Amino acid sequence: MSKLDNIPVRHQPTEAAGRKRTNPLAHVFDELVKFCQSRSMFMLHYCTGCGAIELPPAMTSRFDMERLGIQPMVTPRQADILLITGYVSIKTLKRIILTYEQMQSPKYVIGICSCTVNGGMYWQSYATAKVLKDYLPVDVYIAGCMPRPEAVISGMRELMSDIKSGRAQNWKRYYENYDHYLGNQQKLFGEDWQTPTDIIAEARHYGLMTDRTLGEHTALLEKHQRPLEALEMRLSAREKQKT
Amino acid sequence: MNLSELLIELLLMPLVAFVIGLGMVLMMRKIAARLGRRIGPPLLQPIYDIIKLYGKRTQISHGLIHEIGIIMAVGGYVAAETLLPVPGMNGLADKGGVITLAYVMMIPSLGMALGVGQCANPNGSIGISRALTAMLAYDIPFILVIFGAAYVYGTTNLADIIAIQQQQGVSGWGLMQMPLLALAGMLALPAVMGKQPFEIYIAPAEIATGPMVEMSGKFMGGLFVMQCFQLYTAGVLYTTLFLGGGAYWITFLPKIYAVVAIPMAAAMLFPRYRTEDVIRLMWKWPVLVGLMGLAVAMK
Amino acid sequence: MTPLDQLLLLSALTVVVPLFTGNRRITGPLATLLYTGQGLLLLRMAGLGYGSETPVSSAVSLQVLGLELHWRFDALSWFFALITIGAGLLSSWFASGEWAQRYRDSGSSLRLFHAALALNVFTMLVLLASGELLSLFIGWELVSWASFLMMSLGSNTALRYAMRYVTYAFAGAMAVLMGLVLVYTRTGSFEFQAFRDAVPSMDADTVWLLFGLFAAGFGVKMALLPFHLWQAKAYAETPGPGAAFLGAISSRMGLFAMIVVLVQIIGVARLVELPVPFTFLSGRDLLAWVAVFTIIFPTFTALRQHDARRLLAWHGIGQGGYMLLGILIADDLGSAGGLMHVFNHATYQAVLFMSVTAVIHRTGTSDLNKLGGLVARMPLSFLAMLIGIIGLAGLPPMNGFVSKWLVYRALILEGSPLLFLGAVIGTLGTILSVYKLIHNTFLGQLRLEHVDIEEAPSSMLWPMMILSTVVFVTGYFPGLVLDWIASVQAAVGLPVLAHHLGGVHIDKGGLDMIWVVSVLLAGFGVGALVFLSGNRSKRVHQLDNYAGGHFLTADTRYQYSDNFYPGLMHLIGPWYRKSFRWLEGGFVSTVDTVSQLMQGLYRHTHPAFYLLAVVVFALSWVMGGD
Amino acid sequence: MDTIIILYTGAFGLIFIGIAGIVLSRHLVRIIFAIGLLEAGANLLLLLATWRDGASAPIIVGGRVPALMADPVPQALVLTAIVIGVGILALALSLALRVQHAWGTLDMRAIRLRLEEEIDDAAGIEPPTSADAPAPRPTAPATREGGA
Amino acid sequence: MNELVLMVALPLLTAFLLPVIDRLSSLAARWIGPLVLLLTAIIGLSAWSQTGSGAITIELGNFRPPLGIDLYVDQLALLFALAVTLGTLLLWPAEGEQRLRQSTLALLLAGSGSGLALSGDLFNIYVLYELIAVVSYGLAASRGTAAGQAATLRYLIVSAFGAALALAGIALVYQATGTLNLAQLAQLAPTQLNNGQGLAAFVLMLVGFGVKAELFPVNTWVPEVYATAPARVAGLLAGVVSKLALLIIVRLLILLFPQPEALTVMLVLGILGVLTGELAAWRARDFNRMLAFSSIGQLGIMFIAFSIPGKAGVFAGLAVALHHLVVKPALFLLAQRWGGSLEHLAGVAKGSPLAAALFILLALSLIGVPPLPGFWAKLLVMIHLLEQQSSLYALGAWIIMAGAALEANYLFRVASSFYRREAAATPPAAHRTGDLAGASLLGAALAAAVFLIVPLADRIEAMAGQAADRDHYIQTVNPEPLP
Repeated sequence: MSKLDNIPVRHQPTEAAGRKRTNPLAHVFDELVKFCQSRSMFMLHYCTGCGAIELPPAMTSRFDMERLGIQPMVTPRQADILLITGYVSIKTLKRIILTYEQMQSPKYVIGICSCTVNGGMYWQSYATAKVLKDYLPVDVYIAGCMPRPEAVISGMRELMSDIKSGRAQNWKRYYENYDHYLGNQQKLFGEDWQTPTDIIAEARHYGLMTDRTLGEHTALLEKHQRPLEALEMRLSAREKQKT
Repeated sequence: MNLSELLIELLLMPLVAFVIGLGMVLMMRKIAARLGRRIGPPLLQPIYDIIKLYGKRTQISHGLIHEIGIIMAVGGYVAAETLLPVPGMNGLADKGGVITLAYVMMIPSLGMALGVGQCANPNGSIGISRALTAMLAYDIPFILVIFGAAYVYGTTNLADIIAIQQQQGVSGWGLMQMPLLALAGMLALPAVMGKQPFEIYIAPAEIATGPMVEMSGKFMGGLFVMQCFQLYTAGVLYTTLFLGGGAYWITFLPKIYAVVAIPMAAAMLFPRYRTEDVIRLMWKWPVLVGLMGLAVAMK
Repeated sequence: MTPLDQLLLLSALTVVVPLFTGNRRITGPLATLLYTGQGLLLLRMAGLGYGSETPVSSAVSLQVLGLELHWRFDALSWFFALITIGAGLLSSWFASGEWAQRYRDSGSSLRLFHAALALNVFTMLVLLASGELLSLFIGWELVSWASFLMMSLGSNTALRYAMRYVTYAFAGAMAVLMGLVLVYTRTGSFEFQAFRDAVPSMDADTVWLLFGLFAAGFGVKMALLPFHLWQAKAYAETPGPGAAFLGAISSRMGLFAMIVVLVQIIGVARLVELPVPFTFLSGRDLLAWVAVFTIIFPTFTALRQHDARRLLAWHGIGQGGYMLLGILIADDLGSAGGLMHVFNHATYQAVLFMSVTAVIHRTGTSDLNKLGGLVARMPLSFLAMLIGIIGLAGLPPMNGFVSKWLVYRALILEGSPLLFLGAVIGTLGTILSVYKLIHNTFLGQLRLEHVDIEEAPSSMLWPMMILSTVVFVTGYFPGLVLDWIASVQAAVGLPVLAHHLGGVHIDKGGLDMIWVVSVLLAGFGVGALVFLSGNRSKRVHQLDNYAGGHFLTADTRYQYSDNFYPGLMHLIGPWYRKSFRWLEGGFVSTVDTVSQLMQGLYRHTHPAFYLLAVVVFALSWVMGGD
Repeated sequence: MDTIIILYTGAFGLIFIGIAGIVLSRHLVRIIFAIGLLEAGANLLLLLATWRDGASAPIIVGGRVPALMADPVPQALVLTAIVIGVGILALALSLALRVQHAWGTLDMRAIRLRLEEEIDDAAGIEPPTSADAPAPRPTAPATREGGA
Repeated sequence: MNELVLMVALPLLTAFLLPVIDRLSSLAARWIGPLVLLLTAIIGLSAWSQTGSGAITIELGNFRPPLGIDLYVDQLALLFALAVTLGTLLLWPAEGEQRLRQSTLALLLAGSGSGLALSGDLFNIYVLYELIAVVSYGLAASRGTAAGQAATLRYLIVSAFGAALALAGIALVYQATGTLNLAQLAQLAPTQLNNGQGLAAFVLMLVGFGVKAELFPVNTWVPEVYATAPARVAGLLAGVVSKLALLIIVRLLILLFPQPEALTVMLVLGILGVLTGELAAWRARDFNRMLAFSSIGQLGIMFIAFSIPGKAGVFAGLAVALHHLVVKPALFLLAQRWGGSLEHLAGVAKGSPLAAALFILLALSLIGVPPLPGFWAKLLVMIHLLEQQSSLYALGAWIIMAGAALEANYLFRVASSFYRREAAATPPAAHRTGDLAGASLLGAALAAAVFLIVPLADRIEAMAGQAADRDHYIQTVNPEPLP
């Protein structure tokens, strides 16, 4: 499906996200927020495989990630980073995508272990998704089987500097190229694949719609997806009939 | 005191409380880290966290009540701080008193509970159920302590309580006057603050941080702010009741930090208590000590 | 024709009118109008006699069996009458629109409902107006049977519990009657004044006896422990607006009578002088402890309910304990707290029952396990319930806080830590329980079958909103109610509370709700500012929710409702021994056994009574000593 | 003097025997006879009320007034009472006969049980027995017990 | 004034002539009974308005008492005579095939009842009492069922036993005083009867006459007979006949037996009656027996009330008795169709709302709910009981209270079952117009009494004052002193 040399480690900001703010104060504020984002990373470790075993040492007294402001969090709502630590079976991948979509942007994905890069030792398994970035935009890959805690922290620092400098914008690519990602997902899960999250609406909400957001795959999705609109408060049932 | 001074005080008090509370959060995390032989977060970590959370692009809301809940959680404590006298500022201490304070302190919990309820996530509801149960557990010794103090000092006005204690120097402190009640309060304090080992209600791996499960971005940030206030309020209230409050910030600050630090450091070493064990513990020892203290104090 | 006569006449008219208008739609509005008229008359009376020393008396008086019956209104009666008529007005309003239609369509008699409601109001006014012990008793009985009528309008279950009520109530009434007659034989009169004059000369045993009889008799209506079993279920099963009315005021009639007899006539000071044998408690302490246990046990029973109406009704019992506790403290603060709680409780309990009724009206159930998420569809009902539960839990800024504060403050001043602790335990239990109520009803997941329901109709919303406003405003400016309370205290002979619009000023820690609430609102403002400083939030559907990676679908029930406090119940669950039910059951089976014995006497093969007769005959012969 | 004591003893004895008879017998006819005895005792008592030893009948024959006359009133009364008593006894016996015809027993206990059952049946009340009771009681008492 | 004798004589005469009239015209036979009763009632009423507050005595055959037999007519006696007549009229039991016999019996009952109420002679009382007893046997067995006859037989045994005891009592009285005229006895009582013998006589007569008055140990017949007899007959026995017997006892008590022990005996038996009656009623499972036991309890209250010494007791007792006199027959009229298991009454209010409402009204009054007359009666009893300052009387008061609470429970258990939503499997038939009209009439009287309570109370008080005044009785009759 994808070639190995396509691993996106660094990304240039895409055009849609690159709107400039002219107010210098706002600029300072943006910088501050970016700085804080880089110094406070809540990670959700989706412990799919062996790589998970390297995380506890990274968090406890030997390496202590908290001194870098990195904390584990348990729900996607609170997390900034999604850590995928090992091979991703197809069944797991559905959950990963759901979890990713429930995370709050700006959000980042780190693939740990070779399995997330190219399938690793499971490269010929019928049951695993080989290349994670086909389904989600991955910000940092930390290869190795398994990478040592030092390598994990090094990868984290990489991401931190990316965030601080504003280069880590991969979460926007998911909205901008939704059709591409959805297509890959549909190939794997079948045509009736959908998640509760309405990505297209979110893309609109963030102003991240591009011509690549919608396409044949999203058309397929919209055929059977009934978007879950928020249950707004209302006083009578008539409003609903109007819409 | 004229009105403008009062208004300034009312503005300043929550602000001061927030800043001190940030320090307390940091201190707590540092203590936890040090006890685990870690370095712990940097100095400004609480601020980083809060700013980051408010700066998130996505702010998932489950409805109006979700938002109002967070507003109540923060706003309730902002109001509570004005009832709590600190050196140089009495705020509304004479308008409410300690009973009012104790009840105003429940408003944020109620707000949070409402917000969590609106999230429609059972993990959150379970967390609230546990938090409220824990409140039932620790409020009984806590209220006993408050009663004892108010009775012994003969007033519910916190400013008066401070004045009474300071007239007699250290020997006039509540700690000296009613050591048993002070001990009971100290025993209940970790539970009041909802920190280890009494944080079963957030049980991250079990119920995914309970009440916070659907809290993201500024919602989470609001809860972080609330936590600062919570620690501050507990510390200052205990200091006011038993450690003579503070005439000067220079003596006041060490006291309140110590009040938070000492029980925390001890409590951090215990494994987490189950909900019913929280009740069992709180209804047993602090209440027993508190009742004995009352018996002594009222004699 | 004094104003009191006009009031009673209009009230009687309100009973009669629904009987004529019948099941027509006009009945409800007409009754509401008449209640408004009563309210206006009552307010007019306030200008005439309220607050002054002399009560407004009725022109009617009777002389039966040489006993004089007369009626009058003083500030105490006026205060309770205000609540009664207010509750009647709003309940009737609530019951006049769509609810009435539904009620009628279900085959029930609207005529009977409105007549019963009006009869309740009327009999309560008669009771409140009673001028001496006999008319007090007559009013008492009338109220009991009127509320029996109201309760039995519901389902078969309602009928069963109404039956239980009437058993308790009548037994209580008999105790009261016994007390009255004892008083009469001591004083030769039913007048309050004669009784009051005779109390100092009575010996302790007599006062104990009277105290026990009156406290138990009036306590039944108030559902004091251990006579509380009837109330919750009976109220809960009453048709919605009726439940709101009964829950608001009906059992407070017990408190009224208790104030009249125990506080106004016997006097708390006399109760303090009564020692309980073998303890260091006094009669007053005994009753205060009964009040405290009445707070605790029913509240924690409420915690276990999974029917919204029963939950509320059990709380209604518990709240009664605060009122009695406050009044028994008998200083200016405590009694003001107790009296004010009557008003406050009426307002928030009514609004809570109305809100629950609105939910039932829309969803058809009050089972807390079958609801959830209704805030999205019934936001105003939610608001009403929110205000109600904050009041019920006694948190600022609602009025329930003020009255509880007064009671707490008085307990601190008096130095009763255990009573204080008991009261606080009750409050904490209430908080737990009301959160469960609002969570399981309005928060959490909206069920699929409730997606299309609407907000309650305006005929229901208006009374709810009005009451909510009252709950809030009297919490913000408690002085409004405290004015009335002060007059009541003066009329009853209690020390009068010095107060101002915001609360009370005491040297050693007073309360100013205007400041507290203002600062709370300002705090919310600050909170809102802080909140709005973040990015704009985006609303999501309830199924877009964290479930550990699980895909939630529309038919997934993702709600936490049953056994809401498992940790607590794990610990205290075994303490629910149903002791009172056991006690009641034991009493009933004792009666059953004895009555079986008695029937056995009549069923005997050989009427062995001949033997008895012979024995009596022989005995009398010997006794005569021929 | 002795006579009157004997008479009184007789009267009270009759009353006592009557009562004992009513209380102790189970057979209806015996009970009815006992009632007869009781009434006789009561009548005798009434007669004795103004009994004077050696008095003659209160009949004035030829203007000669006897020195000691018996009081005529009780005698008249007793006559009435005897008539009433006989009537009632007759009624009782006829009722007993009817009951005997209908239920075939004169045993008081059996009658009472049967009566209870009939009343319950007529009222539609289930007998207070368990559904798992071994066997229902035969409804008609087959035995004709309690012969004289 | 002598037409009052007609009150006794006319029904008796008609009763004896009835078979003859039936031969002539069966229509006349059907109507003559009620008509005669109506006539006697009119006579009584006119006499009522004439007598005013005074009492008179009628010497039969113009023989002066004690030789002659006299009728003593005061308001109380007249009221009860009227009550018997009107009660019989209202509860006219004649129906069906046995119409003729029952008409005869009812007329006999009315006549002898009036006679009993008016009688001023002890032996006369005994004879009339026995007459009533025989009539009541006939009426009680008039359903013709074996159960009815068996119950009547058991009733008869108790009754005969009682009669014999009463006769023994009369013997004792006569032995002590040598007269049977009540007025003369009243004169002699303080000296001759104020001793053990008098007490024994009283107890014997109490037990003897108590059989009809449902006095505690000799009331075992009550549930059986009321359950098997026609409901109207039961109403007659419970409502009217029992009060007559009670009246006799009270008369005797006032006139003949001044000793306090007599009151005590009556009080104790009354208390036991309330206890057993109310408790047994609490457990009753059918309508008739519930009413029967409840009536035992009510009679117990009357005994307690009459045991209060002096006018107060008579006043209180009369109030209760009159109230019961109205309520119980009405309830038994309702029982005409509702007799049977209480379970069958579930949901009957839908079919017969008026009857259900009537039942509630009657029940409310029976348990003493203000402002219904039952309350005032009960209040009066309570007040006077507690005024005695004696623990036994106080016990009586407590027992009455407890009994009322029990009564409220069982009566309203029934009343609320009327309004249950699901109906019983076999709902009872609707009431006949006659029954319902009778019950409504009594109910209306009860309701009217609520508003007339003040004059009624005064009237009863006056009546009680008159009845309780022994000297007044003696002076009215003014018997010749005994030779």
